[in-house]
Amino acid sequence: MNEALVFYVLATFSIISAVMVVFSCAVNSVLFLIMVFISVSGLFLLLGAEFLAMMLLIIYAGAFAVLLLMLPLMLNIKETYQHTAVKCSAFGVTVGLLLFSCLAFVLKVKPQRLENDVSLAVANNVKALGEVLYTDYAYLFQLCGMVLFVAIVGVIMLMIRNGMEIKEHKIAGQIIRSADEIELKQLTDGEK
Amino acid sequence: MIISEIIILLSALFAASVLLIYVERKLIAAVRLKKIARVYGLMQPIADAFKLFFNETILPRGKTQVAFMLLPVLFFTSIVACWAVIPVDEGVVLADINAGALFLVAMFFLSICLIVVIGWASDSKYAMFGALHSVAMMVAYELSAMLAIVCVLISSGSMRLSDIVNAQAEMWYCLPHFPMFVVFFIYALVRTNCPPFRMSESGNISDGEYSIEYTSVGYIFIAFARYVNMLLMSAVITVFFLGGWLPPFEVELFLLIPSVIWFGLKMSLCLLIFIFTKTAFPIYRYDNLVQFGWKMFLPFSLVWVIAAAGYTLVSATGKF
Amino acid sequence: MLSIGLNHYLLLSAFLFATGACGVFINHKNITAMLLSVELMLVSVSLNLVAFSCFHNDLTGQVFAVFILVAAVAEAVVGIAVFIIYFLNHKSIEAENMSGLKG
Amino acid sequence: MIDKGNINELAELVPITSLRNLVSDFKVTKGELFLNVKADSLVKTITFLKDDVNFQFEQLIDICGVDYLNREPRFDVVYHLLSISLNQRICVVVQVADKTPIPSAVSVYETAEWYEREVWDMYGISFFGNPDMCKILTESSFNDYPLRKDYPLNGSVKWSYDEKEQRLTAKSVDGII
Amino acid sequence: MVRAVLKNSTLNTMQQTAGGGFFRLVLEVDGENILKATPHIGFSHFGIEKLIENKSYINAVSLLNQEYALVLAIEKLLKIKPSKRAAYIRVLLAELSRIMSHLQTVVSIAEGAGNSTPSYYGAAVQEKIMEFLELAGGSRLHANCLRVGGVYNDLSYGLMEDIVKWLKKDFLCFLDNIDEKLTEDRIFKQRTVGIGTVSSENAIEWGFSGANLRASGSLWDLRKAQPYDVYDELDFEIPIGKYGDCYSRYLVRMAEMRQSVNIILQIIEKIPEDFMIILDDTVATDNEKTVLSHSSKNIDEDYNVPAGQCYESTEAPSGEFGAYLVSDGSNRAYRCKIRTPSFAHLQAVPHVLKGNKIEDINTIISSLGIEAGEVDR
Repeated sequence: MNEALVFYVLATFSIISAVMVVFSCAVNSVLFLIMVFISVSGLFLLLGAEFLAMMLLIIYAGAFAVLLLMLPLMLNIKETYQHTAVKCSAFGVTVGLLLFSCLAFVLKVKPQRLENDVSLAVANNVKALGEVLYTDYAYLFQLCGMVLFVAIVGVIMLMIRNGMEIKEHKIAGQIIRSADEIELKQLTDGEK
Repeated sequence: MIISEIIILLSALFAASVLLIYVERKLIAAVRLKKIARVYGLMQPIADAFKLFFNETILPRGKTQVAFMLLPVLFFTSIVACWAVIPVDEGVVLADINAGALFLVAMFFLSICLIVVIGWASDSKYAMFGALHSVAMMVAYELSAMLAIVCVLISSGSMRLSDIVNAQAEMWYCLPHFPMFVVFFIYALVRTNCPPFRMSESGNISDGEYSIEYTSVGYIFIAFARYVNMLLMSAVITVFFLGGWLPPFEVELFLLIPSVIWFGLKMSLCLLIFIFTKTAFPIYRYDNLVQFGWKMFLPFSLVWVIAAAGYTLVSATGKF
Repeated sequence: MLSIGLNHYLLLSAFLFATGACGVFINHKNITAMLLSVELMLVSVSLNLVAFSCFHNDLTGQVFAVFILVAAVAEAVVGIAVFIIYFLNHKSIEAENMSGLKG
Repeated sequence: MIDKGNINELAELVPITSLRNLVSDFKVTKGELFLNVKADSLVKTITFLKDDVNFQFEQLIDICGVDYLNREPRFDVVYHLLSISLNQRICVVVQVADKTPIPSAVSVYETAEWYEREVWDMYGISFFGNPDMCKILTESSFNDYPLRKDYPLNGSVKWSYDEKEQRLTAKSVDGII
Repeated sequence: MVRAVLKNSTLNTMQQTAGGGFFRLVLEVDGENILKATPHIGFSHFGIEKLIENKSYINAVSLLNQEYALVLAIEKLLKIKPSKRAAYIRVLLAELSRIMSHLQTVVSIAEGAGNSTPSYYGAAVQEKIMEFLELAGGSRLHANCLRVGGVYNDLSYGLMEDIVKWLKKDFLCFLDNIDEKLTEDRIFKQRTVGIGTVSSENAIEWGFSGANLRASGSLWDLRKAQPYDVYDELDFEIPIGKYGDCYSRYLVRMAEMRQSVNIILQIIEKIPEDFMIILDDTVATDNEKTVLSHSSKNIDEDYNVPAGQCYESTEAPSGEFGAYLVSDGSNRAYRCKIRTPSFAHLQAVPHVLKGNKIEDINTIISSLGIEAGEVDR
């Protein structure tokens, strides 16, 4: 019984923050997006997909949201308007409703032939996922690694920005210096 | 039932951090030729908390007031939540889920993300500066620390923390994975901002802490979270690398001592090291520190993960 | 309260997908909001996949959810990098005059 | 050790070198050489003193103003120069009337900027050519020149808390030395 | 329409110097690197030159912390010389306060680099030196027993033996302790080597003096080049650095502390036993008879200084501390300009800070040995 309660709490939470993502200004929308990620990862836990729940938290809430937060903060974007004119938002909402109704319509038509009360929690989700991932989808997994690698190299190439005479220091050169570089001299006559 | 266990955990954490504050001040004062009151020193943190509670809360003018009030609590819970998973003794653990290590990693990442938002919510340029500083530093060491945890998971086989501790029965993981132990220890130093891996308080406010703007209750949570963080990091190090509640040798003399005491001893060992680094070292400059994290630790721990995986594969299947 | 069936998850992910889509249309002037709503759509899709995989007791859904996660992050990271570079060179991010490629 | 005794040899050099048409007169008192210079030939003498072989005054030690109240060109601006390589000192004195700016020495010695700003702040002698000619020590609301002889010791303004206006107000008071 | 503008953030910091004074530093920062730094001074300006003009010479002398230069200038105008023993005592106290000031700078460099433990040990040692100064001159922070024409009173019995014993036993081992703790420390080196480098020409150009000038490699020390009092009878070396960065400034100051210890040990042997009468009749010329009539009376009486102007400078711990004195024959100075070394050092801070990182501000400013009190006068 409390499982249904948890589902409804998380569902309403994610719906509210999803709506807020769309309708609030820059940084608040990122915060609400983090709320969406956290509630969806809760739903994954409810579904028994522990690995994915934690992965969602780590990748999205942990690193990616930090990145998204950087955008409006670092570039001190001065929001000069909150929402577009009513006409555009009305257009957006109608598109949303249309999309939602057709999806919902599809669901209503198809009766649930499949039994829905199955033991959700697989014995050890992570172990099961691991076996599947590294055997059947091994090449796909390598491909994912390649995609991420390309993304990292691309971003670093884009973002390298040097210039500005900044004094760089070689650590090796710093360590060698020691106390005996000071020599004690006599200020004799005329000798400078 | 869970509620009572949570209350026990929170009160234990509170008492432990009060003791930690007192011991830290005593040790630092001793190293620095100063003396602090013996008995009343213990009451000092409680008096601080009490005083802070009645301070006036100053809220930023901007539209971030709601976030400003909410975030310290979130930051505190994200750190205390990790304690739910840590096994203090054989069966004594709040929630022994089978993806325990993954949960810990997720909580580490979440608390870092919250630091940025705390810096942003206080609506001041200097707090934001401090937040970005400490987050960039933590992320630099975070990845290699997570890889260090992956090495431990590889050799222990399961993510459940109590299984990891039992798997360390014949040899603690800090011996075979010693470099990874060092990597994770340095990550713990970064997280609990102990020198030399800390943002240097260069005295002026240009790179202050992210918690400058927080006054009374907000500051209690953040300061409290900092000490609970120290306890947490030392507990995680004992669980992953120092064999949680297992005595070092199976000698019957050691078995007499209850295993909780072993867990406490190892934790206090790490805490002592944290405290003494506060007095001993100067602080790396920020960019050396971040370069050190990215260019030295990350490749090294990647190589170590591959080596560990290779070793377990060979020792498990026997063929090369 | 009836036990949670597959239907509820699909409805929820459909709603999230719809808000993501309308978010793209609403914030057509503000690039960052667009990025966020695209992220929202991707998360709702992976929720959909995981719901199916758990109710059919078959792990392929979760595997593909992992791949979607990977693809989404890679795409968004490069998107943000291009966005910041554009911003640095042009000192403004108004969506209207981002028509450099129009030729 | 070069003792300061050879200041007289330095003094003999002044009429020989091209200084003679720049310097109005010079004298040695108490082992120090003072050159009196007019304002317009100031920069030339300083550059000459800095670059010439047997003077080589590399470092500007100090610029300070002196207020001779009842003398006609009221102020004296004294430049102290030090030569590290030849271990000798010299003082160049320029007599300045009130409210007449003199050329700034920043083009020759970079450190002159703050010294000139202090002289302006304390005496009201302005230097044209100084990149940032504004007050340095006293706060912005204070627009007197404190080190002048006619400025009273206790200042001309007394700050006190005013009950009516609930704020600090300044009441001018006749300065008592 | 979203107007976004990328501008470097300007940070407004209140910078605390080693001696406890303040000055405001406005930084133009791009992320981590400093593009422009402008100091604003004047916070601890209390108009000492105006005070000196309205006080008799005796009170003027007691106003200053380092009143050595002013005392020498007045003596030059009076054409009197302190007795040999008084001169030795003055040099002894000057060297003691030099050790104290260098110690404070060295310890605040370590504080800037992040390690605040040496500052506690340094404070304990400084306490000991303050005790000696108090025994000698009555005030802890500066040797205030300097008077025109010599010293207010002789050193108390047995003080010199205590100083020697303490220097040899405690102080030298404290210096070796700091040497082994800081000088060889990898992290300290990474925080100070190559940071805030000042080339030799720049050092001369920017009006550096004292330890900062010697750290950049130029051989200049007023105690040797233009000796005053008895410095020409003492033989000691001058430490010269090579690179002119924070590390060599730190090393020069450590070496100078050792040289000061040698000087003090030499003083203790060479100090004559003659009676330290303040005014010496034989030296003064005829027309200063009015001053000499004091030889029998106590020195703390007003005396008139003959008209004239002179500039006298001494090698203070942070650099060349000069006093340009103009007197009009009355018992008050007509004009007395105090030339402090920190004024020139602080003027050079924007050039030195440019291009460095924010964490380096503290190390650079404390390595230059800037005292805000000295800057604002």
